[in-house]
Amino acid sequence: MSTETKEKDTQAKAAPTVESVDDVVVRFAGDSGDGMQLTGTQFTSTSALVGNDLATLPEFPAEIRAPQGTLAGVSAFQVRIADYDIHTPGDAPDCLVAMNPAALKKSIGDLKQNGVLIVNTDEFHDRNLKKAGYEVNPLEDDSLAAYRVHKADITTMTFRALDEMDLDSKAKNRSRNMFALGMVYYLFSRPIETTIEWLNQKFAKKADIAEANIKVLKAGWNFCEITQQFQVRYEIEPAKLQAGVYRNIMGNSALSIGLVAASRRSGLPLFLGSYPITPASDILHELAGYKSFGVSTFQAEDEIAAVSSAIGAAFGGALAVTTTSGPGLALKSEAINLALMTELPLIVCNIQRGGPSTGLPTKTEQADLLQVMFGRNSDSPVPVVAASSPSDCFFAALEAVRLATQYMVPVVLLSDGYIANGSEPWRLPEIESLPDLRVEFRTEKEGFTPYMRNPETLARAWAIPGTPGLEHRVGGLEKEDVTGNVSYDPANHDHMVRLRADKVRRIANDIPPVEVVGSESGKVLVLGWGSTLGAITGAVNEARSKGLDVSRAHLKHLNPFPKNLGDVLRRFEKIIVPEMNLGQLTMLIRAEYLVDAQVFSKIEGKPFGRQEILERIEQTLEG
Amino acid sequence: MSTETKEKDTQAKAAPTVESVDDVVVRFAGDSGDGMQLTGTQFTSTSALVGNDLATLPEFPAEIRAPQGTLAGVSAFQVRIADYDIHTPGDAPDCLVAMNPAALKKSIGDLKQNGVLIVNTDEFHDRNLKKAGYEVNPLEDDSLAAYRVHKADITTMTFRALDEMDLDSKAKNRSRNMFALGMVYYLFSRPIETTIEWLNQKFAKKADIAEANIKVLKAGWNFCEITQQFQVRYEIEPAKLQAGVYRNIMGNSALSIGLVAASRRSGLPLFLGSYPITPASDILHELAGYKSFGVSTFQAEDEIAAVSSAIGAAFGGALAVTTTSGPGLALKSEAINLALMTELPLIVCNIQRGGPSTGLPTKTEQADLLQVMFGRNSDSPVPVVAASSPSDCFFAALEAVRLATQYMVPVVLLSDGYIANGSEPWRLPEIESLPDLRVEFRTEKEGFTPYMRNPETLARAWAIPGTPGLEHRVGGLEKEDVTGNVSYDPANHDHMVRLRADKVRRIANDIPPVEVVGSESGKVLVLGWGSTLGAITGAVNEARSKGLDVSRAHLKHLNPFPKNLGDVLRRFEKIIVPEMNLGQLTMLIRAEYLVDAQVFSKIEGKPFGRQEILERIEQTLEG
Amino acid sequence: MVTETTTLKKKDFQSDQEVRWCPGCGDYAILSAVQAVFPELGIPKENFVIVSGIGCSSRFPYYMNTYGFHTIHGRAPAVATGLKLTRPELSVWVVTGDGDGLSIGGNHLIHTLRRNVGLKILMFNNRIYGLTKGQYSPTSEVGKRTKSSPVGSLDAPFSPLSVALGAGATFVARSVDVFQPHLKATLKRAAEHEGTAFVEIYQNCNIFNDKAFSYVSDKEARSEDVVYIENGEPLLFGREKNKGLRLSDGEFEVVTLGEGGVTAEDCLKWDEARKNPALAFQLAQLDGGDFPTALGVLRCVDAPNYEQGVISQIRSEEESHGDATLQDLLYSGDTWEVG
Amino acid sequence: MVTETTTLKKKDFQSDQEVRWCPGCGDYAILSAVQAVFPELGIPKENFVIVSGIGCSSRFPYYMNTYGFHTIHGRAPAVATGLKLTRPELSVWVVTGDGDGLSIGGNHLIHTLRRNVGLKILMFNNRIYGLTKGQYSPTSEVGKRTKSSPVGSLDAPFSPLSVALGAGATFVARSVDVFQPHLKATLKRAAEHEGTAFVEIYQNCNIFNDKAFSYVSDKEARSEDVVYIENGEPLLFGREKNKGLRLSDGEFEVVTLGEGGVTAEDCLKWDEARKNPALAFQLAQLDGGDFPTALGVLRCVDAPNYEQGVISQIRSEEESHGDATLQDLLYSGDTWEVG
Ligand SMILES: Cc1ncc(C[n+]2csc(CCOP(=O)(O)OP(=O)(O)O)c2C)c(N)n1
Ligand SMILES: Cc1ncc(C[n+]2csc(CCOP(=O)(O)OP(=O)(O)O)c2C)c(N)n1
Ligand code: SF4
Ligand code: SF4
Ligand SMILES: [Mg+2]
Ligand SMILES: [Mg+2]
Repeated sequence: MSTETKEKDTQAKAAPTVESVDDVVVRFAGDSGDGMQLTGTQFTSTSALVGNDLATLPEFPAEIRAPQGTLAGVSAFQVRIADYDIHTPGDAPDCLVAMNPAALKKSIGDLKQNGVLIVNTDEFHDRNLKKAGYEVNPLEDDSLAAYRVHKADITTMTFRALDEMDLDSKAKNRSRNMFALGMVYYLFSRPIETTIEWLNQKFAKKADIAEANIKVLKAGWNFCEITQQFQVRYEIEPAKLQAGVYRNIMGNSALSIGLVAASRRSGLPLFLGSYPITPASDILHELAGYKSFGVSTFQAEDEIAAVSSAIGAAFGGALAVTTTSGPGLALKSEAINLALMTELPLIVCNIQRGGPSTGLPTKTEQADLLQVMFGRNSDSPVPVVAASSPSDCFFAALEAVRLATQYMVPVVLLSDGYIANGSEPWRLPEIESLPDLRVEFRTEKEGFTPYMRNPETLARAWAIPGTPGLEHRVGGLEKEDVTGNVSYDPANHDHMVRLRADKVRRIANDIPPVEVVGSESGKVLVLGWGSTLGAITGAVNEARSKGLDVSRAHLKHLNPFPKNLGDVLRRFEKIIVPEMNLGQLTMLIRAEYLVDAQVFSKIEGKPFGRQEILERIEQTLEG
Repeated sequence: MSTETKEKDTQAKAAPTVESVDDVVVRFAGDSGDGMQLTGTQFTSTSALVGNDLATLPEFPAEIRAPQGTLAGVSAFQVRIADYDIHTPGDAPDCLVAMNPAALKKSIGDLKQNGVLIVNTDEFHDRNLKKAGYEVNPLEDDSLAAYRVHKADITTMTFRALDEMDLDSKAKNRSRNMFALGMVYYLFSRPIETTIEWLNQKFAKKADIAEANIKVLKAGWNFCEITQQFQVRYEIEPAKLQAGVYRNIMGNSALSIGLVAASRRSGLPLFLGSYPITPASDILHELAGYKSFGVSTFQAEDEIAAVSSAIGAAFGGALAVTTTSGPGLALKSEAINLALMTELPLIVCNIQRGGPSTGLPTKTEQADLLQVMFGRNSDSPVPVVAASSPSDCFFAALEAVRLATQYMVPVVLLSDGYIANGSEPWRLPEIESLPDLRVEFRTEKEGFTPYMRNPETLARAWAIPGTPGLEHRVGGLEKEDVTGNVSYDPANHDHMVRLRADKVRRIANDIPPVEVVGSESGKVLVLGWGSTLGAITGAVNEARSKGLDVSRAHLKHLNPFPKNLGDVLRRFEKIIVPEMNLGQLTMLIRAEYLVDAQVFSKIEGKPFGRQEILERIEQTLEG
Repeated sequence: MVTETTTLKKKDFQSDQEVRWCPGCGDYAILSAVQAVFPELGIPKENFVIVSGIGCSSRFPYYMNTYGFHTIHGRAPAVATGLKLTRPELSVWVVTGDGDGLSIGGNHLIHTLRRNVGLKILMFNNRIYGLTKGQYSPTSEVGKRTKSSPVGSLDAPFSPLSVALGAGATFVARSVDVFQPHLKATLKRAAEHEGTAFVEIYQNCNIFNDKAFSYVSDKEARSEDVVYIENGEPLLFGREKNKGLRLSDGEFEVVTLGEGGVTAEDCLKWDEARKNPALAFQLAQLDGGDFPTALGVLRCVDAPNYEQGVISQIRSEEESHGDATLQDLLYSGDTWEVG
Repeated sequence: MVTETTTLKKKDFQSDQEVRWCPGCGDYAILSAVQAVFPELGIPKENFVIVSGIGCSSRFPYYMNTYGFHTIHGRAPAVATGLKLTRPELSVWVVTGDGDGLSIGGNHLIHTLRRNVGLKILMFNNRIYGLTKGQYSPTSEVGKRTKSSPVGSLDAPFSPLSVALGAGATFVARSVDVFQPHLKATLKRAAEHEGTAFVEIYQNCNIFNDKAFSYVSDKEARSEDVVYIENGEPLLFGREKNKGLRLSDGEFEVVTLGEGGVTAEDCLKWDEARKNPALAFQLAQLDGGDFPTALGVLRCVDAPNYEQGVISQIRSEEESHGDATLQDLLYSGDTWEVG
């Protein structure tokens, strides 16, 4: 955060100065029972309503309830707020709240030099220190000297604030996160009203719980004011965002709403066949709540049944979707080819996570690109669309539906754990601006054959059961073109394999060219796809502001590529492809365009930081 | 067939001349009830014993018993015999036996101009003509003028030959294929004794059936001799093959025997977990017959159970194998990653067939290369070995086992329907010449950790249940290197993803360089893999004998590539890659070496012909 | 435009595709029975859909002039479920084999049955894998020698009806390919059932497992060794209907009427709608040996139908938030304006 | 070197891994019971293998100091089958959940049961998906509101024991996480069974489905509403053992001893080894409602064991072609020599 001191409050002796900063990163970290996700979300909502731009990065433990106090049990929520347009939740926090030793241990390495550290001293007792693997209490040696440490007996003060309330100590204890939130609200000059309102609403039926939480929230704020904990307070002005109505949105939520929007715009009922898997399950949960939009969700017995049910629904004329993550996608691959062969529209959403095998289920990765491209028997190309940010999931969903229904083909939509659970403010689109996705089923008997095609898109006609006179059979055996009869004819097979590939290739005529941000040609191009957009944008902006000759381009369509991609790539001397994998897009680009693109891999289960990409740009320019 | 007329038999007036030819292609075609596979196999065995080199290509109908007389019901067997080293079953037959109109219709287009055509006129009645889609009887118009047509009332003559035998007419009818075989034996001057012996053996318990078949076989021969059907008879001298003991072998059989050999050479009991699927089922059948070699075969409930059971067996210390074809492989992909993550040896045999989806189950294709490379979630490289001919399946199996057990990794062995069912004479290796595959399990407690590694191969130790003191747990979650504990650590994950890739990459140090046949550099290189070897060899030999500047190289290892491959490729101006797919190896080569390799695709469910590759070479040299 | 269903004939359901089963295959008889029954169901032709997996039996849809889906191995119940949930007005029939339905597809089958999705599932049980040329199947008897079990298979077979009942099936029945009137009657009963109807059809594969069901279908056997279940009637069998099944200590025993004073009254009166499926389960287990084989409808109970539940949840949610627009959805949650 | 099995203690089976279930989870009790039973089985420690799928329950192997394999979702029975077929001397235990074992893994489960592979399968049934944070499972009751069924689930649940019996299981039993002595005794019985032993363990998930089994495990319920099965004994229950289960027209009814002259003799004497599994099936269906819930071993019959069959086929083939060498194999068939 770059600061600018304002002397706002000079009366009281030790009263803090208020600095205006443009950008701040806060991380709340604690035990999984400490309510850190909720605390972070509240801070986010409040900041959103204040008008900041923001981005969030939640981090869950792999266990449901990992043993209390352990490193494995740490739950954290990072949020970045700014008075300008930002792209990532930030590389390193300016402020860290550590509710116990394990949280401190796990996060302290990331905290910026001279950053603000708030710790709940009550939890720094021997047992907890041991669980976190501390030999000495870090609050008592000088290991934290590089930070502005604020020790607070948060638990003790919470109980004190609730002394007079008739609640069991478990309930009292549970509100201590509000104390921390109060402190952070004070530090960053945020209003506490939004949270008070939210608490009243949430605990409408448990007034005492609401009251306790509010009391503690205020106590946290007051504690700071009274003890003058902080020498400096910060202010972050509203961002100069484009005019409009905004809401804060997580990727999985945007994706769900996008599918419902596509259902409305296409006039097709939405059917989701799914089997729970991290980090895709929330889409199932959210869509299960949209029955009032005519959505049916089917929790199948496994992934194979999930995708198969969707294929059945597509045959029946529904907007058919299946959602999963890597291991589940592997199981669906045989059936996806059935949709491909029968030329039925199907949306396969793959929310990528760390692999291979069970891998790192709660961590992010973007290493399923080649799986979705090639993970099926024989030549079986499908269009692939990738979302690049939480709100972009909405648009990616609409685009996937457009391609699937217009071209009668299964389409893969790629997202990942980072954008699925991360959030950002989203300027809500006008409904009328959304694409018209209306679909017409074939009803005319005259001249109908099951594999007759639209000469432009090569899409076959969609004739659904219940239509008199169009009775026909489809299936996974090779089909004779036009008639749709089973055919073992050699020439027909060759024709059909090429036709299916051609159908996907032609989509290139129907998607926008890739845009270069920066100069149209030059020394270095940073090419990205998916959730690396934020970090790349940040890094390239910064590099360009330093005068470096670097541009960037970001792919939304991974198959087919935009038509101009080859031209774009050839205009740069060097191409860097940051990927959270060993170089999957890189391989595709190299094969297609014979350009010496180089991958910049990071496979750590967490997103790229702006800084590391910036450094790689600098190295590349030097090297 | 190039001919050289010898005046051997000039006494009898119309007695045929005998020509010595170096190479002849015969196709037996009939209804699936006509026993064409058996007929072809007999012709093959006899020719093998005569000492010819040979190659076969069976073609089955997709149905078990397709309706009699229809095109879909045609079963054919093509065999090429030669007095020199050949590589393919030939592009076009010199001689066609057509047992009914459908067989004629389906094959006549392939018969060489002026080729010998033998037809069973008895079957050319209206009903059959209609079933085959003939409006006029082709024997009665001049549509066959380009061929040397020999009409024979085969059915009638068969019954006549058996007039005095007390057999039902069904049994009599069934032996008519022997009449055709007798004719062809006469035409190509083959001895009939081998077949007589075989019939006596096969029908040892049904002497009358044996007798009937032998009678008819002789009747066919005699018919030719008496009626002087043919103006020319042919002779094919024994091939000058390398000294040794030979047997004729089909690919699936060679693969099965190769696995048993690997079991013996490694000292590990062989376990096969499989689920039947065309064209892989025969491996299950054959191995099920090798119980006396300690082989256990488990017919699982599906492909997932099949591969999973093999993984369990590998954990227990068996030589674990699973066999399948494309759609089954898709189902196995999730579990293969479990073997990858737990670093257990596993042999995955994929006998490719036409796809996508159910596709063309009985036809060949080589379009699963990218599936086996990338069809799993996340970065998950596995070694890939491809067999290039029926007998090479034996060696490919040994090589797959070597890599799997030495590197503790799942290995994919690729074969395809063409070589699986095709056959060739195989010079049997000396047992002692086979690689030593001995494996040592870890038993030493001292210093043991589950993911400790051989520093050279990076293989982890194989410590099997039942070993005191080495109790440990493995699984699909990311592992900490060395200790094998579950780890969510970012740096460890990055390390492990790269390590797993590195382990596979290092295999390049342990495999032979790719050999160039022809000049070491030049205008055109034909690069192949798998079952295209024969056609490419034939085409390149012919092109070189015409003085064209073309060489060839064939890959046995698809992952990793031999170390010298890049150098080899860069020494040629143009690279053609004939593939029975849309360009899968081509893509890998382009990405890896940035060379402008061009695919020559043929996706017709049948192997390349020599001629079409030759033409492509010529075009490339011109273009 | 709705086809006049009353005028439908058998041949309206015959497609123009050449039937490609082996001559003599039991599948022909089943095809013929289905083609005969469909016109009698009062359902418009365009509302029939046949969904199959992979196997000889699964080629069925090609020969029916209805909508059809020849899916992938084992997955037909799942594909059909998705179709039925979104298009409950369709009459969706699943055709599967003992391998397709019980081997690779066993899981989808049992889950479909427990959910009680309104599908009619016909399992052609030939106790062999036909299409892949003769390996033993999950219904093959122990000791069977096949291509993949050259010295005899070791796997104890499933009893398909027992599996179905164990999964909670609401309708289970058994018939035989060549028992045309019985088969047609059984198919009609299946068609009438609201939930999942599971019908096992003994089917002869004359190529790889000929005469597997001769103990039921042989001339002698069909009148002596089969108990034809009639709801509400005692379990009697034999040409003279002089034998019966009686319960003793909770288990069936074969009795002869007249002997030791046994009458038809002593034999169990069959109630296909019992709450507890245990007696149907017990009857399903009888298949050859000392006992007769039971054919007919073993169980038929009313139970909530899955797709109706799905639809009514949607309807009631639509009603309570009936006027929710896309605008509402998008602009829900905490929003703020930048202006 | 074989570990002295007689000296094994509970703590020999505790691994050094930190146990990561939620505090209060029923899995702890099951872990403790297993760790207590293993030393008593007379099996060398190195011969135990625990194979699991994915789910909270499936983390089990990490906490046991034995060989262990945490496989993938639903596939544990298949992995364990391959292991057991090749290493029959090992004691192989499968740990699975209601989702892992009955949803995605249902097919492997039923096939393992019908084959009668010598595995001990422990299904931790908490009627919920724990690890994925609370969706309904195939054993969740109709109407359950969860993350994925916000207005109530529609799917009729499986009765796991009925599914197992329908599949042909040779040993099925049921116990409860917190009934330690009962659980341990049941595990021992499972260990002694030659074929597949299937044990359903009611397990409390205090986070997502707390008190799901209070109708069995509550203080009052455990003595009043549970029938503890003892082989050879009549089915009696209640604190005073004054209630019983009697068969009437083939179905169970609850009777009170003394009322209307009913004695313990009238209640069904349990025989776990009956040939026909129908009565066990009927008993398995009783679970709450008007009937008591049955705990203990419902069925235990001798039947050919699969891996023994595999091994003996191999042995007998080895004996009859005993001296076959690799040379013989290679040089078999029609060979010819080129000189
Ligand atoms: C994924 C997959 N695995 C295996 C196969 C091969 N296959 C096709 S049908 C079949 C079994 C057929 O048996 P069944 O269902 O009894 O049908 P039937 O042919 O006897 O009617 C098998 C194993 C396949 N098509 N797909
Ligand atoms: C292929 C695959 N699909 C889905 C998942 C996600 N998943 C993990 S455990 C689980 C269900 C767990 O439920 P259960 O077996 O009842 O175990 P519990 O956690 O309740 O003990 C699911 C759906 C996965 N890991 N792999
Ligand atoms: S193989 Fe058997 S089941 Fe298949 S079509 Fe032929 S007779 Fe029928
Ligand atoms: S979520 Fe439930 S089942 Fe899983 S560990 Fe926690 S309490 Fe146990
Ligand atoms: Mg069958
Ligand atoms: Mg559970």
